[in-house]
Amino acid sequence: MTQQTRNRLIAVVSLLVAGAGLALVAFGNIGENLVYYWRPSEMVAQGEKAYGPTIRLGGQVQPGSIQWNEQHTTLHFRVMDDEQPGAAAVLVRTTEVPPQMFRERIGVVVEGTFDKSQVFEGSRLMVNHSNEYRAPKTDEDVKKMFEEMQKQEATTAAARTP
Amino acid sequence: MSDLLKTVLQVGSAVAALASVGLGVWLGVKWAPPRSRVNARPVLLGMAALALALLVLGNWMGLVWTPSEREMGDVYRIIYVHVPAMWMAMLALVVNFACCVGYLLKTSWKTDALAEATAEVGLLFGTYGLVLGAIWGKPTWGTYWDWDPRLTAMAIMLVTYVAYMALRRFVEDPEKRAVWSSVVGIISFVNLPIVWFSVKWWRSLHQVQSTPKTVDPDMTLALRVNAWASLILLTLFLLHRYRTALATREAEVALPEALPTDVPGPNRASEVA
Amino acid sequence: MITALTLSPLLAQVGSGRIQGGWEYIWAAYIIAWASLSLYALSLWLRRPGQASHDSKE
Amino acid sequence: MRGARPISLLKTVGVLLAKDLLIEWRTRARLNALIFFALATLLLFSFAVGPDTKVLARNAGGYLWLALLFASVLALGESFRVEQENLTLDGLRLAPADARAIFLSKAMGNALLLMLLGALLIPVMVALYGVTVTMGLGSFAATVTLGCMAISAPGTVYSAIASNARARDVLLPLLLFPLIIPALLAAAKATSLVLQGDPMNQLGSWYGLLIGFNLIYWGLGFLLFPRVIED
Repeated sequence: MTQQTRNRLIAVVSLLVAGAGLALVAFGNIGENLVYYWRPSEMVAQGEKAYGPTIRLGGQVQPGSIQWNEQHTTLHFRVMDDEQPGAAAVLVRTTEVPPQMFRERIGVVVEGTFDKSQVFEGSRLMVNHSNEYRAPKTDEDVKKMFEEMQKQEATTAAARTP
Repeated sequence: MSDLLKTVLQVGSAVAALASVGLGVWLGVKWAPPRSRVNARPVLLGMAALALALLVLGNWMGLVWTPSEREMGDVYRIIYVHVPAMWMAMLALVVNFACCVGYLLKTSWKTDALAEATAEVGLLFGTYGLVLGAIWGKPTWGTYWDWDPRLTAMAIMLVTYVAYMALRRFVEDPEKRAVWSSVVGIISFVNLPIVWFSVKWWRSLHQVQSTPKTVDPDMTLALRVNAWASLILLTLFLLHRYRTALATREAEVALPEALPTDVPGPNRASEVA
Repeated sequence: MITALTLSPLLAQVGSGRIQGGWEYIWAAYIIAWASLSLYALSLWLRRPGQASHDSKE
Repeated sequence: MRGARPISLLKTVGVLLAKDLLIEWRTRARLNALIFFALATLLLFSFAVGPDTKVLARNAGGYLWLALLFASVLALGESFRVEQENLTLDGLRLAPADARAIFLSKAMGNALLLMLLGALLIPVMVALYGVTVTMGLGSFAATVTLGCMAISAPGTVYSAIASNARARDVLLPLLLFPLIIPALLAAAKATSLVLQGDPMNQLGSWYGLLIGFNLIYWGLGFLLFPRVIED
């Protein structure tokens, strides 16, 4: 083996080592565990160990679980793993005003703390958007929807301003 | 807008952009050396006009012509500037990586100049793309910034390329600068695949990449027109920056007192000319 | 920007799941994009291979 | 290298590493200064944060790694300055020592130095910040080893570059800090988990991340370093 082939071999091997590193970061199941947010089932499964530290909880908003108290601007809702019946869900309480996209079934990430009372105190509420971009059904629908909303806005605003 | 017109728009903008890239490469070879005899002015002005026209058209389509989105309402229109910017940044940095590897394999001032150009232009697109993303994040996610994997990786990558540009400023000897910045460029590039795939590998706030399947056809068309316009702009920027870098290099190598004495200056100069 | 007046209609719609308005964000984004591109183009023009250094050599 | 029978790479690394460690041992004053600097950094954090021991204990991992990072900039900068003062780097290259052997020995030397520093800082941190250690010494050792190696591999490449450039004291942190943020983050998180317990079994994943970064940086550094110090 000449010096040059040996050098090339060493170069290839070191590249492979670097590639292996990247592959490990990519596919080493790191993402499974070292997560940006916990799903409700994962958090609940931790039991008492999840009480206390600030964590992010991510999932979907359970349909029919949104309770919005306008006077105290407190929001209660349940975050569930997925749409399957019987999926784990956690009750979240927050005084944050949610982003406008907040609705049933939307993906959310809540930052906050969990404790014995099994209520997740959210200090920050973020909404996740999917990679789908769709136009509303028809333009007419949108117009009607907007008009209705504006009417509603006007009445609520009028009611609130003394 | 009729289907025929849409097809024309789609194909036309793509052809215009790809032809511009071709023209840009050709100009890069013929016109970029500063003393070249090629009069590039008409071609350049034509490309600039085309880019501007496509950009205005694309922005008009994005702001006016396309319908609002089901959930995001009008705010989603930021996609037409955010996404092309990020694509162009990635593209420029990939070219930068190729140049860095190329320079280490075969020394050439042209590769070095192109590496300098791509890093700077990539940084430009990446930075304003990141700012646009943050602006988009406020109404949709409810926050300008969060340390999710995508955003974090992107921010880190941009800072590494800022460091790359700083390194280029701090080293006077052009040969050492070229070699070292190639090394740094290669190491910095490790972040790029991580940025791109972070949304697939890890849970994040940022959604995964959209495909034409997940985006309505009209929106896809508008996005494409914007992207092709950005591609022409990218080509123009790279071309000009490359020309500047090459001229600087030439001036540096032509002045022997600017160099350490042990570097063979003359044959370098002849290689460039 | 977010005063009680603008906030109250917002509060009424919690759960609507649709963003309304927000044109200020869009304008900001488009202006920043155009400004970055044109400022960079300007800087490229200012840095163009200089006539000054070129002439001095010839 | 040309013609001469190639000396085994590992052997060269061993010789060079022994040389570097010997220099380090003989100039203990510098080592002491480094240790003192890192300790002072730890102390400064506790002053900056104030007397709130809870905050200190919670962020202890982060502070430890910041102190190590700042110290590493000094150590890395020194590691090539030593060679430059007496032009030994040129001598080594003429020896002929494989440039890759120089990289391995320097990176290992720096990693060892940082690990030593880490070993000294940890008891001080435990005492100073009043943290309780939930997990064993083994996890501590693994964290410090992986983290220091992740700093030292790119650090060695970049300090070789920076030591020859203008404004080298600015350039090294500028190049190094952004690059090793992920490694630093992983190391700091892992340390926090070692200190406070690991409720979600994340430690292994942080180690995985650190190992991945180590492989990338050591591989690339090994590959590219010869081009950095060539003339």
